[in-house]
Formats: sequence, C-alpha cells, structure tokens
Amino acid sequence: MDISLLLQFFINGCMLGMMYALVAVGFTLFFGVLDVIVFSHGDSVMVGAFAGLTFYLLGVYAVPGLPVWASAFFVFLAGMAFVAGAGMLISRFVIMPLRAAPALNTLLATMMLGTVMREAVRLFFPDGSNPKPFPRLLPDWSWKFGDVLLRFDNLALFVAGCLLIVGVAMLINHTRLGMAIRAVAQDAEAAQIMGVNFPLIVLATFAIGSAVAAFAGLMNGLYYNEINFNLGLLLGAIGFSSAVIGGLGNVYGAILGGFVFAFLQVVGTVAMPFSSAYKDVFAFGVVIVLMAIFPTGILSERQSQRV
Amino acid sequence: MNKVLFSCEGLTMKFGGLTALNRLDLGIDEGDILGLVGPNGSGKTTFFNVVTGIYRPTEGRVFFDGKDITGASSQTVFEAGIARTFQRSRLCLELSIFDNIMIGNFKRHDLGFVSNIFRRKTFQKTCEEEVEKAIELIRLLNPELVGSIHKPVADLSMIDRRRIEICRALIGKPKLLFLDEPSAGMTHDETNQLMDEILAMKSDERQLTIVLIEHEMGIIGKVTTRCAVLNFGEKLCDGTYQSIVENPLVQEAYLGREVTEDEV
Amino acid sequence: MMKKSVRWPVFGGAFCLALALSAVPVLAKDTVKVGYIGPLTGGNSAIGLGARNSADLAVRLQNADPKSKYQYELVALDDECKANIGVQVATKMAADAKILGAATHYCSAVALGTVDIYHRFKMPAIVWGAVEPKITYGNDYPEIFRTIGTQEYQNKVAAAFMRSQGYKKFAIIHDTTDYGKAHKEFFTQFITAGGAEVVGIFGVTAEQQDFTTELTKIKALNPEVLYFGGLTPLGVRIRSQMDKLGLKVQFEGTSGIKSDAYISGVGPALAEGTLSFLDGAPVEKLEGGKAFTQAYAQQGYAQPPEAMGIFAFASMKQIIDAIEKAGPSRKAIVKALQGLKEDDTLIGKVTYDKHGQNAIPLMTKYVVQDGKWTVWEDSEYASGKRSLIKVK
Amino acid sequence: MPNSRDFLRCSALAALLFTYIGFLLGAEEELSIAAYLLCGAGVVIALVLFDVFSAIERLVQANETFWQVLMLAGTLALIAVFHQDHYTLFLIGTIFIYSVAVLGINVQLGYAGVINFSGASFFGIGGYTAAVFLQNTSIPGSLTLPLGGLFAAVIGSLLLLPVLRTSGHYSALVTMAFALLMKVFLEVSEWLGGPQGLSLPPLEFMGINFAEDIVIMGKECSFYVKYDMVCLALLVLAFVFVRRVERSWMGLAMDAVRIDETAAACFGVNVTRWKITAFTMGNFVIGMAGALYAMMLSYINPSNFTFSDSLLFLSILLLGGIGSIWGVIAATAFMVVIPEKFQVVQEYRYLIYSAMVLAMILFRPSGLLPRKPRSYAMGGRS
Repeated sequence: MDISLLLQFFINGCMLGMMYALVAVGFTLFFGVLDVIVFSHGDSVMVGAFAGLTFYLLGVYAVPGLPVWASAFFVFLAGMAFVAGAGMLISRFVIMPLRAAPALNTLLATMMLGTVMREAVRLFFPDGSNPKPFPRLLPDWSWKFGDVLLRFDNLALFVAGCLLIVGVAMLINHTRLGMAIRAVAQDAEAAQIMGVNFPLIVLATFAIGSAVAAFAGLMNGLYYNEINFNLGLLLGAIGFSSAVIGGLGNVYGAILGGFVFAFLQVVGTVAMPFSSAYKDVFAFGVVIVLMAIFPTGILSERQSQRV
Repeated sequence: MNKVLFSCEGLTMKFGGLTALNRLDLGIDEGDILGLVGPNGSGKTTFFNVVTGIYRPTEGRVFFDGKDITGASSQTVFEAGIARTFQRSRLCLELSIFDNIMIGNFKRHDLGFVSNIFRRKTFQKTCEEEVEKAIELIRLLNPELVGSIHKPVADLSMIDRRRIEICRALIGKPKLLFLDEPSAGMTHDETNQLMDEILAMKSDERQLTIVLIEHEMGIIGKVTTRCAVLNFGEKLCDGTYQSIVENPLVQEAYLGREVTEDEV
Repeated sequence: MMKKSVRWPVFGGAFCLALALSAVPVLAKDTVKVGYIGPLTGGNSAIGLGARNSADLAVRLQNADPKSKYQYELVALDDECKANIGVQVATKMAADAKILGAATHYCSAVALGTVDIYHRFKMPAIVWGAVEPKITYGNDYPEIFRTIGTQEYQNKVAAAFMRSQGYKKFAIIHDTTDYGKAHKEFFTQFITAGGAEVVGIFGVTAEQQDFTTELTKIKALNPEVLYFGGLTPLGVRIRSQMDKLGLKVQFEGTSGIKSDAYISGVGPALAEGTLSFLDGAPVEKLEGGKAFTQAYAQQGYAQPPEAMGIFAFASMKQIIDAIEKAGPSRKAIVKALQGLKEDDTLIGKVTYDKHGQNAIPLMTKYVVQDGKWTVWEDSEYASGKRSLIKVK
Repeated sequence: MPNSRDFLRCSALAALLFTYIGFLLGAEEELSIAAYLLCGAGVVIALVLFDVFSAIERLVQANETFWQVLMLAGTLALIAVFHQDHYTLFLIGTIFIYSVAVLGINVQLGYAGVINFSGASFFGIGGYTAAVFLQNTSIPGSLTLPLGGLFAAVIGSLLLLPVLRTSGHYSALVTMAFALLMKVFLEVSEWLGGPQGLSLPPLEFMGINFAEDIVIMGKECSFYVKYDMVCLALLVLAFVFVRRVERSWMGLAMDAVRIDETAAACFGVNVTRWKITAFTMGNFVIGMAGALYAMMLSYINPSNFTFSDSLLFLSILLLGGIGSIWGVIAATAFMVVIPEKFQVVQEYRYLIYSAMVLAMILFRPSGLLPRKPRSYAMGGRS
C-alpha cells in the first residue's frame, strides 16, 4: 500500500465526505430549528442536480462572452434557487402543518414526499428512468504527482464546498439572521416573544438547507458526470446518519459526521478482505456502535432535561 | 419524639459551575409534615429530584427508614416507600383516571407474563378490586370523579388533575410523600380545599410523613408541623413555622434588608 | 343533524345505488388473453417498458391480420424486479385460466421465483430477458421456455473473444444481484481456463453511487481489461468514474449495458471502444429487423424498444402462432412450442431443447463506434483502422 | 349477547362492509375499480359528516365480543366466496400476515414507544430462518414458525444496547442503519443464497401437504385456502395476545414508559425491562409472521425485505392509528389491496400511492380508527 495510493484514497474520501457533509448540514439545520427530520432532503439533492441540468439544457447559462466555466456559476445559482424555493414550499405546506403532530408523522410524511419527488422526476423528466449525462462545465485540467491524479474540477468543487460550509457556519454564528435561527432553535416560544418572526425564520432555514443540498446535487453531477433519479435515496440515509453521528443540531457536528462516514466507507472498501459490497454493512455497523457509545452524537450539545 | 424516618448529611448537587444544593443536612421524623420553603431557585425541587434518584448527588449521604439510598435509582427509591408529585403535573393525559392511579400501584401488581396473559379470570378479579380501591381513594378527594373513572385525564380541570396525581402517589401506601407545589396553577380557595383533603387523608394514616414545597405561607402555617428554609441551596434554618418567620436571616432572604444610612 | 332513526335507511340506500352503478357490461366477441410480465417501475423500467411495447406490437400486428382466428388481448403486469411482487403477479396471471401464455421476466431472481408457479398452473411461459441458466436448466418443467441465451454461453463467447484479442490480465466489477454474480462466476471460469489471470474481483450494490475507492484499488492492480457484470445505470457510473480517475483500460460489459441509454449516459466520446455481447443479431441485421423498427415507430410508443424488445416480440409472436395452430388450450400450446424446430423468428432460427432453452443461441459481439453499437465484424476495430485500448 | 336492535344493526353493518370488500376484491376492469373506490370514499365521508361514524363506534364498542365474531364470520365467508380464485386468496393471506407483523411493531411503538425502522428486516430474518431449517433439517413446517420468531428476537437483542441508550431520532437511526445493513448482508452472504435467495418446500402441517388443492364440502378449492386458514389462525392468536397485553398491567407499564419515562421510573416502573420486553416480544411476533410469509411465498430473496418495506409497515401502523388493533387490520387491508388494484395504472402506481399516504398523514393524522382509552373488562361495558 504505497503512499500515492493512500493519497488517492484520501482525496476520494475528502470528496465523498464533502458531499455527505453538505447533505448532513441540511438535516442538522432543519432539526435545529424545528426538532424535525426532513427525510425528503436526500431527494432535494437529486432535484437540485436535475434542475441544474434543465437550466443548462435550456441554455439559461449562455451569457455571451463568458467562458464556459464562468457560466457554470449561473447553473449552480439557478439550481440552488430552484431547490431553495422548493424547500420553502415543503416547509410551508408539509412541515409547518405537522408541527403539532408527533415526530414520527413528520418523518414518514417527508419520506413519502421524497418518493413522490423521485417518481415525479422519473416519470415527467424526459426519459427520466435512465441515467442522464451531466455536462462537464469545469475545465478538464489535471496534474499528476507520480501515480496520484489531482483534477482541477475536483479541487474547485472541494474548495467551493468548503467556502459554502464556512459561509453557512458564518451566517449561522455571526449574522442577525443566524442569531435569530439559533434563538428559534433553542426556544421557539421565547424567540417569538422577543419579536423573532418565526415563520420567516423557518422559511429562511429551509431555503438555506435546501440550497446547500442543491449544491451537493450539482457537485455530485459534476464529480460523477452522471445523475439518476435514484441518487437521493441512499444519499438521504447517509446524510441523516452523518448528521446524527455528529450530533443533531450542531453544524460542525454535521460536517464531522459527513467525513467520518465517508472515511468509514473508504476504509470498509480498502481494508475489508471480502467483497467491497460489505462496506455499507461495515459503515452502518460502525454507526450502530457509535450510537451505543455516544447516544446523542459525538459533538452533541449538552441539553440537561428540565424535570 | 418519634423515630427519625429520613435524614441527609452534607447533600450537595452541582450542575457544572452551578451549586444547586450546598451541604444540606435535614432530618424528618415519622408522622411529621415538613414545609420546605425558600425563594425560587433555592434548590427545593432539586432536593426532591436528588432524593428520588433523577439526579445523582455530587456529595453527601441520604438515609431513609434506616437504609442508605444515596444515588439509588428512582425505582428502588419508590420501592423503599417514597412517592412524589411533580411541580408541572406529569400525568399520562391519554390514559384514563384509573390507569393513571394504577401507575402508582406497581409494587403490588404481578407483572408476570403468565398471570397477565393466561390467567385472565384472576386478572379480571384483581382488576375489579383495584378499581374499588381507586374509587374509594378518589371519593375522599372529589366524589364526582368516581363516575368517569375510565375517561381520559385530558378532559379534567387543573385541581382534579392535582387530585389524581396525589391519589397516584398515595395508592402505593408510601411512608414518605413529597408534594411539589400542589397549589401551582390553582386558585386560593381551591388550594385550601385541597389542603383540607390532604389533612383528612393524613389523619386516618397516622404514620404517613409529608414534605410539602409551598409558596403560600398561609398554608405552610396551617398545615406543617415543622419547616426548613432553603436559600441558594443552603439551609438557613429549621424549626416550627413561628420560629422561622421571626428569624432575621429568613426575612432578609425573602424581603431583603433595610439599608442603613452609611451603606448607601 | 338528522334524527337517528332516519339516518340508517339513507346510508343503506346510497350504498346500494353506488354498487349498481358500477356493474360494467362485458365485451361481446370472444377474446383470447396473452400475458406479459416485466419491470415497469424502478431502475430497469426502461428495458421493461420497451419490451412491453414490443410484445404489445406483436399482439396489435396479429389483431390487424384478417386471417387471425381470435381477437388477442395483452395483459401486462409489473414485477418491479422484486421476487415477492413477481410471485404475486405471476400467481395473478397464471391463476386466470383465460390467459393462455405469457412472455415473462427480465430480472433473473424474479424468474427463478416464478417458474414453480407457472408449472403448478400449467401455463406456458417464455422468458424473454432473464439470462440465469438455472431458470431453464434448474428444473425440468415442460411449461418453461427461453428465447434468449444464457450467461454461461455469453461468457464462453466473450472469454474466447478477449483471449483472441491477446488480453491477459482482467479485473472484474459486478453488482451483487444474481445477474452480476452469475456473470462474474462464468467469466472467471472461462477466462482463467484460457490461461488469463483475474487480478481482482469487486462486488458492488446496485444503488451504489461512488466507485472511486474500488477503481483506485483496480488502478493499483493495473489490469489490461475491466470486465463489468451488471446493468446500464451502474455501467454508466463506473465508466465515467474510470475516466475521472485516469484509469485508461479496455472496458468490457455484458448484455446488461448493450443499450442506447448507456451511450447517451456516458457520452459518445467515453463510450467509444466499449465492448458488449448480446444474444441474437442486431435489429438492422435481422431480416424482419427493418420491418420491426418501422412497425414499432408507426405505433408511436413513448419508449424505445431497448435491447430486449426483439426478444419480447419474438416470444409473444411464438405464443400467438402456437395458439393459432394448436387452439386456445395451455397444454396444446406447450406441446406446439416443444415441437418447434428451426422456427423462423425475428431473432433468427429457434429450436427448444428438452429444458425449453433455445438450443442455437446466436451471440453477437458489439463495440461502440462513433456513438453507436456496431457489430464487431462490421466495425473499424475489426478492420484494424481503430484499435482497442492496449495497455503496455 | 347484545339486545335485538344492536344485533340487527351490527349484522347489517358487517354484511355491508364485507359485500363492499368482496366487490372490490373481485373487480378487474379499471372503470369498476375506480367506481368502487370513489363510492367507498364517498360513503365514509358521508358517514363522518352525518356523525353516523361515532354512532357506529359506540355501537361496536358496546358489543365488542359479538363484533369480533361477526368479523371472523365475514372473513371466512369471503374466503369461501373466493375459494377458486388463487390470486385473491393469496392477497387475503398477505393481509393476514402483514397485519400480524404490524401488530408486532404496534407492541413496540404503539405501547412502549420504541421506534423500529427495521420491521421488514426482522420479517426477513423469520423468513430466512424458516427457509434454512426447512431445507437442511426435517423438522415439521409448523415448528419453524416459533423458531423464526425466536431467531428474530435473539438477533433483535443485538440492537438492544444502542436502542436503549438512545431516544427519539437517534434510536430511529439505529434501527434504520440495521435495516440498510441487513439487506446488503443478505445479498452478499452466499450461505443464505445470496441475491438469488432461497426456495422453500411447501408447508407440511399435520400431514396435509399445502401444495395440492383440497376438496372442502365437495367443492374443489385452491391450495391457498389452507394457507389462509393458517394465516387467519396466526392473526387471531396475535390479536388475542396483543389485546391481552394491552389490557393488562404489562400494557399499562409500557404506556407509562412511552408517555413519560422519568415519571414512570419514579413510580417503580423498570423502564429498561419494559423496553426490552416490548422490543423482543414485537420482534418475536414479526419473525413468526415472516416465517409463515416465506412458506406461503415458497421463494424469498433479499429484495423482499428492504428499508422501503419497513416504511410500509410503519405507514400501515400510522394510518391505522398507532396503538389501535382494529385500525392496524383495516389499514393493512387498505395498503395491500389498493396498490394491487392500482396495477392497472402501472407506471404511476408509486407516485399515487405515496401521495395518498402523504395526504392521509396531513389531514387525518390520528389514523383511520384512532386508539380508544383502554377498558379492562372484555365486554367493554365496565
């Protein structure tokens, strides 16, 4: 196992971890604000990828004079805006009406919503059931260090992902909107008394979480150059697991959880002697053990239970 | 002097930096009604929670009926004979009145698999007996409730819920009863009525000991045989109601001190 | 609201009226029903829908033919490529005595689960898409037939071909469905027999999205050929991620990726040079091929026939011909199908051995050239103008 | 026995209900199915509007035992009517078995509040146990039912430590991870038949081979009739067992644990013990149902027991009304028959089906027949 191979695994693991982290951030934001798990979030990732593809095919990006990769920015923007809008609609018509219902109702309702989104894309997107090629918007440069191949688009995506996560963390921790979100997360009633417009904050949180998910979807498309209507299902379960491992409600926890899960999978494939399909068995098995050791996630906020 | 039923020495409870209870020493005799008084946040409810095993005490020992129950689980504390009510009533609102009361009677129920599933006849019989017992207990507090014993608790008024909670605590024939602000959320005369009912129950069970957390001094004066005052987790003083009212430290804790000229 | 006593009659009356309304008149002419079962939802729905349309085409052409003795009606059911749903719909179809025969199943696990049911109800079933050998050879039920070849034969041809191209070191990726597993076993068996070496075998789940780790491990093993046993969705992901990781080796697939969706999924540039193997001959090479494609287009089906369309069409046509010849009884149809020798169908001559397996499967080698699956012999790769990827 | 007026009302109601179900099951053409569904929905809405529904509920509760006998008689009549129709009998059998499995989940979630997202995995464990035992040993088929339950309970106990230490969404994740893990494990392990799965010889029960058709009262019936009888027996057993658990001190202890763990502990309820009991008992019931399902299906493979199947079980429980036994049976019938009848719409099945469940959760969260406060006496008149 020479060093260049290890380096290549490390790069793959980072890219995977970034994608899982982006999805996990959405789960944590929604849980933070509304104590609710939105299981259609995985499918929002898929809708983001398909929205970006549609905007690309409609040529919305074709701003004359700009090189191709600069226009990629517009495809991302359009995709994220579309899914942010969808996220707000979901929160307004599915999540808010179920606020009084027990947590299981919301969890199941959002799972069914995810199925509706998947089937809708499969049926109504032209020839939706087959995998769709995703355009190579970023330039194709790559550097070779010995055997290790580092591609420009991977690096660009990773850096963009980091910037987005740092941006979200900054927004949550250092802006008035972020303070309002955290206030609502701690105690919705108290925040409302202090004049925080609760419905607006919920819409804003869903917009942010969904936009981040759309970014993950578009990143998935650019990284694998292929999207299919099914990618949201497993990504949703893994995103949820990452958010929970890291400790629900804690944005940094979600990021940590995402990378932990990614490296569990990479280790599962590399180190496991038997066929690599066991990597999911290994990864989810470790998740169960982690939950036994840290019942409320690794970086969980210590909430003492008022008796 | 009758036997010391309950005592704690140097009982301390720290939540991170906050010291909720600070080396509390308290003794309660059998048959006493002890009033636990003190401003908000003085550690009264924390004392209840530590004794009944919800929190593990940081330091100190707790003895009950001759046994050391320091840090015991809530379940063993209940089996030892201490029952309690909660400041914010924690009844099972979906379940019926009878169910809620029966929750307090688990010591006596046979939770075996066989008796619950196969020997239904005997189960029905014990069930009827329990219903009689529960009705008999409720009649003491509020006769109208007897009719709707199988109705869910959710439709009841605040005072009725408080009564059910007290029945739940008493059905298991505890030796020591912790009442946590029974007057919370009720009008003045409702509280008085409730206190008379509790006194009536106390009179026919000589050795029942009660610890009562209450803010209404009138009730404390009327009902309790002894009082203890807590402030910031420490015991200011201990004695009859009259003695604590005149105690300057207590007055200062409650009303604050006149500020002499030179201190301004 | 209404008085209590009035309420019951109103509620009862409304109910009976609704029941009467829904009794629907039955069709007058005597119809004969034939069945089709395939994956109409889920990952393989593209192949399933294409095959259903092709089977439906066979029925429509027969109904348009004035000489036809009966009016045919197609009953199409969805097995979702899941064994329990497959057993459910197979029972539904086989239990309906009016359905005389059916073209069934693309997913091998489902086909394996349902052969007993067709035998129990004595309904002739021609497997149009599932290539697992045990479906026909695993039992000696007279009712089970299969037009498409088996994975064993497909891999024997593939191994011989790859050896003739001089490849020695192979890496194998396969999905953990029975289809992928059988391909892996047969290809390993035949290729190692020919002296080549299998440097690594990797099983992946069908829903897996990321293969960078497996492909990096394969890159370290530096094989000459990457053999993929699995279907189009996975094939597209693996091929595009190979390119991202700079794994420049020859990509060899199976009948699972021989579809237009594969080429459009990875794009013509990446698909160039991909090998795959499929039973029968390509549509345009078949005598009836052009007529089939025209007729299919004429009907205006929403989905293309995909790789398995011709097999579903051929299977349905055989069942209809058997009914025309032997009459509408399941036993007679089974006997008629068993009697077929060198039967001329869309996919060439068909003869069934005693296990109901098409004894003379025709295996064709395909390579992607300029964005189209072309027969190896007609491609520029055979004539030497272009060459497959040869890693030194 | 109920008074004459109630007797008439109940029988009329049961008769109408079963004729409607009979027509719905028998319908084939799209038009008649749509008509039945519409008129069924219309009738239910009319009932609720004219508050006849609550009158019916009071009627049913008043003479509960008689109503149960009527239901049993109606089901047997249905089986008799469709004795020739293999497919409908297979559907009826599936309804029975799924009801038993969901009753198992009901004990876990409805009573003790332990969320179980891997219901289908334990269902599968039961099935695979039956398959392995039937193939390799010669023990009678009927014995594999309890064995299936036992294995499901034992393997379930592996999850106990994480499930007990976690609560709410965290314990949801633990069981979700187990469900995802179990499917891949079944697919990859060769000794369990890998992706092909395992086939099972037909059930031998007291000398009767369940694969041949039998003649009852002179009429030649489909072999599924025998399976339906065994499934009905298992359902009746599970019904009585779960009803008795609910109406006993065990049920009360579990409810106390579900509603408020801390308060329950303060009154001597051993929270851990009741969570373990509920989780293990539930898995045992689910495993038994899984074993019987595998025998009826005579062929199982990993794709039958996926995470989405666990979701189906939970949706059934939620739609029926968590904790309500009759609700579970009604919702199971709804969730097994409707997607089957939607076969006619084929590609759009999943879209319509999940949209309907979503609408149900949004507009009728308490479920079809929400759970009533428990009354210990059997007759319900206490």
